[in-house]
Amino acid sequence: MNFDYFLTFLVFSPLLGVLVLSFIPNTKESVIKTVGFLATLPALLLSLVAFFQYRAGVSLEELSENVRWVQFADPDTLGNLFSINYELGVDGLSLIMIVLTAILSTLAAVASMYIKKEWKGYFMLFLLLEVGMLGVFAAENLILFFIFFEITLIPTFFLIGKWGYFEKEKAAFSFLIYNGLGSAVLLIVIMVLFARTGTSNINALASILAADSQNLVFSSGTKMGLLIAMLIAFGVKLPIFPLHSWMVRVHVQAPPSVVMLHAGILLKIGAYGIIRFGMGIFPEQFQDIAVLIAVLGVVNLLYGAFLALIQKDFKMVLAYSSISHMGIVLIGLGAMNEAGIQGAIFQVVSHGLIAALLFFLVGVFYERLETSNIKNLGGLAKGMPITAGFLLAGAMASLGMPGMSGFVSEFMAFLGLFKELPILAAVGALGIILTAVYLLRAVLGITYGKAHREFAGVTDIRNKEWVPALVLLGIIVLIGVYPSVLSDPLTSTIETIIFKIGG
Amino acid sequence: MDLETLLSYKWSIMTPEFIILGVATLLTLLDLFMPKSVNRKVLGWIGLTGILAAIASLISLLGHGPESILYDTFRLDSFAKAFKLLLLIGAAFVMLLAISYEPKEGITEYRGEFYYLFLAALLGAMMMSSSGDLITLFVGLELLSISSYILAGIRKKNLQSNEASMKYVINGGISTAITLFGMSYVYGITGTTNLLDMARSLLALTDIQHIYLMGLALFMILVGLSFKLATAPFHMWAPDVYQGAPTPVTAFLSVVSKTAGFIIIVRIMMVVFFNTPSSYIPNSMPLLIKVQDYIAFLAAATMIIGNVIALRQKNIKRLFAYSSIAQAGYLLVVLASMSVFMFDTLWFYLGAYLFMNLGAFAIIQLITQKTGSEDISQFAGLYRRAPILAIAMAIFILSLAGIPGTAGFIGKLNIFMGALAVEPAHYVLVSIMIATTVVSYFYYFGVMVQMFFRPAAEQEKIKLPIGLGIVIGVCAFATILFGVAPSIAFDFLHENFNSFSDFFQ
Amino acid sequence: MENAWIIPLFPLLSFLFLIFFGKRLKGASAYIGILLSLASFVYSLLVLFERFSSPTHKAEAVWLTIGDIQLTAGFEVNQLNALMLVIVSLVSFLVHTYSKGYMHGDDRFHVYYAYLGLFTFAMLGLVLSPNLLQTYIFWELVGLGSFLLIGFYFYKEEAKKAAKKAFIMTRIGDVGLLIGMILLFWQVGSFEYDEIFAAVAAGSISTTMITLTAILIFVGAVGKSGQFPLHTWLPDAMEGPTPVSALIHAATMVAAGVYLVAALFPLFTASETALMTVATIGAITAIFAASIGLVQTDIKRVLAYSTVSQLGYMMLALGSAGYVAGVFHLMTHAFFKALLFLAAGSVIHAVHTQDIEKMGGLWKKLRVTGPLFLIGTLAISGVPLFSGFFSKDEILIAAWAHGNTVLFWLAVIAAFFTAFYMFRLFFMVFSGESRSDMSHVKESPGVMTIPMVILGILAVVAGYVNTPWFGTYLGDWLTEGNAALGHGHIEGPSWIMIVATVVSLLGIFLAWLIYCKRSLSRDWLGAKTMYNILYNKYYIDEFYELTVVKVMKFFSLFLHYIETFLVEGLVKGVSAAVSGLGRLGSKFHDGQVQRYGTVAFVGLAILIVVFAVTGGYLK
Amino acid sequence: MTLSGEFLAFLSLAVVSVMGGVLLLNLTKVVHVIVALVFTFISIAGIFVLLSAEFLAVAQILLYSGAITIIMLFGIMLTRHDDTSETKAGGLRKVLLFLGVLGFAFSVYIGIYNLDFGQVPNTLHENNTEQIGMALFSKYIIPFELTSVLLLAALIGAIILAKKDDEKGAEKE
Amino acid sequence: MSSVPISAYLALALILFCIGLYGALTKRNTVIVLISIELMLNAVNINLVAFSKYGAVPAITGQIFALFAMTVAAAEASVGLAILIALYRNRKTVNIDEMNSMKN
Repeated sequence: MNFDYFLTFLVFSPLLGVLVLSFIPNTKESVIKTVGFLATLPALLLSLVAFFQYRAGVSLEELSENVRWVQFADPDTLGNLFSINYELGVDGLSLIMIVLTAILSTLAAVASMYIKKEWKGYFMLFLLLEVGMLGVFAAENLILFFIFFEITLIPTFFLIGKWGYFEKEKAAFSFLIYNGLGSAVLLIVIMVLFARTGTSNINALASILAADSQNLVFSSGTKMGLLIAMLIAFGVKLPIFPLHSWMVRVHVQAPPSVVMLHAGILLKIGAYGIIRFGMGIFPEQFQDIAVLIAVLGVVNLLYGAFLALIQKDFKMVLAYSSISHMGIVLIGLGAMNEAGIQGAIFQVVSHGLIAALLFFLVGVFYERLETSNIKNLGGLAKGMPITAGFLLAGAMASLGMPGMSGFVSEFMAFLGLFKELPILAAVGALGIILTAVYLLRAVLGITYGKAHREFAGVTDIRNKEWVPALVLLGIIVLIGVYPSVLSDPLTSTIETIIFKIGG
Repeated sequence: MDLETLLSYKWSIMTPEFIILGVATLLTLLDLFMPKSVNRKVLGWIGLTGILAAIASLISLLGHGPESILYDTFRLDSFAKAFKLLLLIGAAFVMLLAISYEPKEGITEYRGEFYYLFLAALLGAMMMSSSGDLITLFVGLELLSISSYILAGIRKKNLQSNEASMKYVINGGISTAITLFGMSYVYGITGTTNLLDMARSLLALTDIQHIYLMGLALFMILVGLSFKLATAPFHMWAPDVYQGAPTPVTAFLSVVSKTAGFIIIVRIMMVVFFNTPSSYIPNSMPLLIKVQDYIAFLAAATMIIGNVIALRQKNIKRLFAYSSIAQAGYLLVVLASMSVFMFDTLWFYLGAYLFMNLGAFAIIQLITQKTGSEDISQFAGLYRRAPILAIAMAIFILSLAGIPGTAGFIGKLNIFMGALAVEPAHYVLVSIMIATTVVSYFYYFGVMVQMFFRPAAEQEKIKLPIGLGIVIGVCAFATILFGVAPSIAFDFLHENFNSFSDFFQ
Repeated sequence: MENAWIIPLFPLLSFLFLIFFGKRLKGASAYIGILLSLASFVYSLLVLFERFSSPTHKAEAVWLTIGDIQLTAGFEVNQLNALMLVIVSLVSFLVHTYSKGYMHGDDRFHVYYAYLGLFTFAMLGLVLSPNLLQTYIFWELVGLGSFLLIGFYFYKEEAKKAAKKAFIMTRIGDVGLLIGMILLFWQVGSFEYDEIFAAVAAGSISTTMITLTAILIFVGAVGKSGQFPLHTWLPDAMEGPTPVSALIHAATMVAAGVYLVAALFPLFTASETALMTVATIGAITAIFAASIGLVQTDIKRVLAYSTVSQLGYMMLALGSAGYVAGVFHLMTHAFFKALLFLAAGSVIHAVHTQDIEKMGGLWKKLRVTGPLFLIGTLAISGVPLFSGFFSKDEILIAAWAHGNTVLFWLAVIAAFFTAFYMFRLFFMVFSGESRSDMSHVKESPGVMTIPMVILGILAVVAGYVNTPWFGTYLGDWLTEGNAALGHGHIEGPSWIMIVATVVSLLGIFLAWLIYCKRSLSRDWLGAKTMYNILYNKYYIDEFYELTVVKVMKFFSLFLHYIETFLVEGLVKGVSAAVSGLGRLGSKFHDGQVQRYGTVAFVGLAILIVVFAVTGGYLK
Repeated sequence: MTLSGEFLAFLSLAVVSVMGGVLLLNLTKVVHVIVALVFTFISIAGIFVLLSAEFLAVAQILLYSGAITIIMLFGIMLTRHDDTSETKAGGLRKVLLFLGVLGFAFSVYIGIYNLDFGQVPNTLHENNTEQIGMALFSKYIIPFELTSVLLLAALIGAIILAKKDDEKGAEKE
Repeated sequence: MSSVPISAYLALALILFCIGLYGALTKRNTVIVLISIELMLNAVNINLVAFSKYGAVPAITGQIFALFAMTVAAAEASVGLAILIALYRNRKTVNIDEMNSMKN
């Protein structure tokens, strides 16, 4: 926070790594990996600095940046309308997301040690992806948001398609088309807003629409249409049933380090978008469909859980578990009260960490055993006790064991929903049981029981692998034990939202 | 009219045209008298110099207000300047492509002719951009067309080239007839060929039958000219012709010729039909607005056809033919929405399209001329063989697909903005455009898959000729530049062309 | 007492230390665990003594802010909590000690102690919680500890299944608790016990809501305390190491359900329906589990069913407004059941089998374990002068006094069953001749016997803190200053005590006749079907397997088909349609130039005709 | 509309030209078709005369009836001498096209059948050629010059495309 | 007062245009196709000349337009024929529906 263009530097700092990498020959594997890892550090440091300064009471306002970028209309005739500015800025919510992104990126960079080929291209795309993700959360402007949003798309496509497993190309296309459609819908919404109001600044839009109680700028039907389109757009990302099938494929086929980021951050962009834009710009309409969202949340929760129950591949279990857990985000949002929204945000962060941890662990044992099929595994605790321990801890976090972040978020989301829609919430609570059922089935299937194979020569988690596992678990427990670390920075954001919905 | 009156006109505003004409003549003569042993490539470089000189002279003319010569048979307004600039830049790139064009069976015999026919076509296109007279526009259009017919067939020993040319000429003839048929009615009702005079007399039109006839003429002209744009319903020739024609010609057809088509269609539509009332009631809405939905329908059809059929293509040039049909569809959306941003949007998108498509064609030319095969699998493993080329191609493809960070994205954004800013907003059209854009990811990224994911059939490194190198480099740079800092283009536009306010003067 | 929060931290420290460094310590891990659990026991004792003289202490700090809501974390030392602290830390300490001998030689020794530490931490935290949320948090953590310890022998399929089952079954109950407490929260605006009680007392919550929330919370207790119908996990949980069974599945965790109901007693008493539910479920569980216990042949399973049954008793007590009776029985049961389990562990340690059919005649070989086991058996059977006698008596009186006649008689029958199957167990293990090779059997080492001795003493004397003869100290103290908990002692007709005594003696006599004297046939049940039903635990597991599990599987499959055919199918359909359209379109582009022109012209004609027809220009 | 000499002339010319057109569609021998079209072109020239466009009429006869017809004949001879141009049964397409043509013709006919701008006296027939020349070389000088480029381009194009390649094309044709 | 109304000329032009079009799109022989296109352009010329005399503003312009159209048509025809000859050398046919070496 000590210099101008702090956020710009924060967002684009990984590009430094891209620059350095372009001068390194592709053969020097360890150098490339080191550079790739180091390139994620500036963003991490800066985001942590910003986070702690904010916790110490420094205002986030002064981080905002606003530079004229492109003016579509002739300034002589239409003035400042129809211009898009390069506007970066953060509030508590986005700051947390940025910190999460930076942390997970660094850890995923460590986890990228399993990449076996084309390290240079991999890390360049990886860092580009990080830029996109950081930018998404720092953008103060819908179009800028969209630009960063799309920027995440392309590196991910390549990362999946080139470095993934057997059906990688199919998965990459599946990812591309679904997300392409999602972002297409989003683009329509953004452009309608932009073309009809002449601005794409989030705050300006919010105030224009807030002042538009007579529905002069948009008819109420249009507003609702826009909101629903937005939900569909972010619903693909989140993903909301039935827009999820791409995500399962990606989770199974992408390399673990990419899935860490994908499950950890990219899915969360959907939730972030719904909170930031859905609630932020269309608070009234959002209230009207809150019940729908909550119902969708419960459907997601149960649907994902039931399907996770019968999957044979652990990655599939985790993929459906992600769907299920994103249901909790929706449940929280559907509640439309402090507890619900806070729960949803907590769940976003928490699931990001937990999913990253679990997928990292999948990477750890897949690297050694070359399978993630539950049937072929078993007795992992014998050969790799520490990995198994982490896996168990991850599963516990995921199923909402108190003392870990999953519980806090789940609890708050349900707390919120029970206030508004107790019966629906009670149905949703079944999901808590199911989560335990499918996670234990899968995790115990892998770690406990008879070993189906010899573990001779298989080493347990070691060296660098400790870092992501320990750090992630540490943060998960920290949030679980001391949730204020997250809730304090969020206070003002949530207050603003609650104020908008008049609650 | 005597010589003095003739000389009194400010002929200097035609300098770019004169330069092109002069260079074309020069090339003709040189080609005729140069010994056969001399490599005709040098003519290409001279031609390129001529085009660059024309660009320079055009830029020096930017400051001028609207000027007209001989009852608007030549006029240099902002619209003309802005779009002529695109034509010239596009032509310069095509020239570079042509210089580096080395097909398998060779075109050495006709290389010289190639250059000056190409310049003649360019001259036609330039005239299309800066005339306010129907006759001049028509002659310019035909100059472009006829030169293109010949260019398409210039690989005369190649059956596909012959066929392409033949198909082009037949469809082109029909389109000319239809266009002209429409023009004849416009002339008949207004009694003049000067567009602005037409506009004035049309404004006073009250006879419903005349208006009806104007409507018919509108459709005839629109459909006739859609041949140049390769948009529905006159798009079907494009894949065959693009595939058969020599690659530089394909590039020319898909960029310069298409741009010229848009120029003439906008000129005629906006001046003539925008000023035609749609009913006998005074101050009724313009006829063009009334038929907006039809244009929107054509745009939608074009986008769907182009993008959907492109999915099945295995031939890279054919693929890009459908892609350029689709791109023309996007541009037609601009026409269908008719917002205040129309000219800006068209100009920017055509500019972006110029860079990205020509860049892509440069690479296509390089890859295909080597082996003679145009199958998409030729791109397999390009990343291994020539990483820079692969990345450049990726940039062009991303831009064509409208991914942020590239000029194509800003262009699309601009189109959406225009289509949604008008009342009533074109939600459906925009939705179709976006949906088909997503469909286009399939084939665009299919090329990416070939380049980056598939192993190469051969490991031989690719030698990059200087001409292509320049095209690829400049296009890639411009595609990124206008994607990252589009304000350069928009500020240029706002500063120099003054919102095209002199269009109706 | 201000520093009571330290008590759970000792075992937590043990857990953290052992999980990180235990591997290097190997066998020495035990000492850390034992020392730290001793520390918390000592501290608990101090707190208990302090509590005798000073009032309830409560301290809280904000844990999480949600808008205007502030959720707090803290601790509260009231009578119940202080008592529980001592019980838990004592049993925990004894089990820590005992385990050193029992688990000797296991290569995951330190992990075992770490888990024990985790469990003890959670259990102590649970009993210190001043609010429902915190209770829930530790409630779950206790479950985690239990899960980990049940699955300690992870490489055994049965252990894996048992751990999973335990976790899921209790989780079902937990969700009930969660729902109940959240609903209560939105009624009261707080999770604090005292605020809840205040709201209940002030009548600001509708009776329906009280009943609903109370029953939902009771569902949590049902899950944790192995009450019918969520009891099936508890016998299976015997797959864990026996000391664990003693600690978790006999003395502490399973009693947490009873503790929860006790802690929320004012809420339950506010709704007669809720109380009735608790009592009914308790009574049913008591008789139901006891009947199953009659025929089991696994030493630990018999004890497990007896635990279930005894927990049912406690619930019956609480449901009959017998707060003191419930808590009292909880305490005595903790001692004698822990004793029984440890003794059983000692037996298993000695004979390496759990099948009582293979035992017999061990009285002579296990000179310490045998008598201790007998003490435990006598206590649980309710033989006068042993602790169980007094507490069970209290329960029967409470049930009678509350007017639950049917439930009372059920409890009496259950008491008879208890005496019978416990002595059946005793006789089959210790009397007669051994039914398999027992030459190698040796008494357990001191580190195992000493904790048993301590528990043995307690199993005898613990009852005297609350007797109708010498004074109801415990009851008076527990209910002191809180009228909502009822009186320290409920007066009942004196014949109840006689009936109880007679019934238990009858059970013992019958068992003696059949299993020791063998004067009666062992096929006393006559009908084989009845035996089978009991032996197979009324086929409850099978029933669940057939219904819940099958339905869930079926539903999953159903959704799976929806996923593949509807969700994926739709996508595939759309993409197939698009590419089909593409194929059609490219087929149409067949190189026929005239077709191209025709399309263009027909297109023009259509446009023009449409324009002519719809344009409004034709008159 | 009274039956005047002009009308009779128009009618006969129109009938001949349409007849030529119809023959174009129905004749199968290519050469016959061309001959039929010559009639059409000539009668169109006649129509031009009726419309006071004498210069155009002459140009029409020279250009169409003369030049174009002749080069077409050359074309036919250069390619295949005795080719017949019977149409293959492209059933559906023809039906569609026919319907399209009908619709198109009908719609346009509605637009023109009673089109009347009122009679304005004009002097087109006086010094028609001179008038054309004046306009061509003053107002329309730019398109005129442009046309010369066009013709040049067409000329060169036609030459390079149609010319036999001496070196390699000797064995062909 | 002329005895022949402009609509008669226009109708004639329309008929010829349609015939030309129909011929261009159905005839198999490429030469005929090309000449049909010429017929279409000729029909347009009738239109232009008719308007030149009887149009809203009678002027020589129409005739000029027609003249240009004629020139262009001639150029187009010659180029078309040249292309046909080049094609014939390679393909040995003038049948339009045999030109289908490019399709998917």
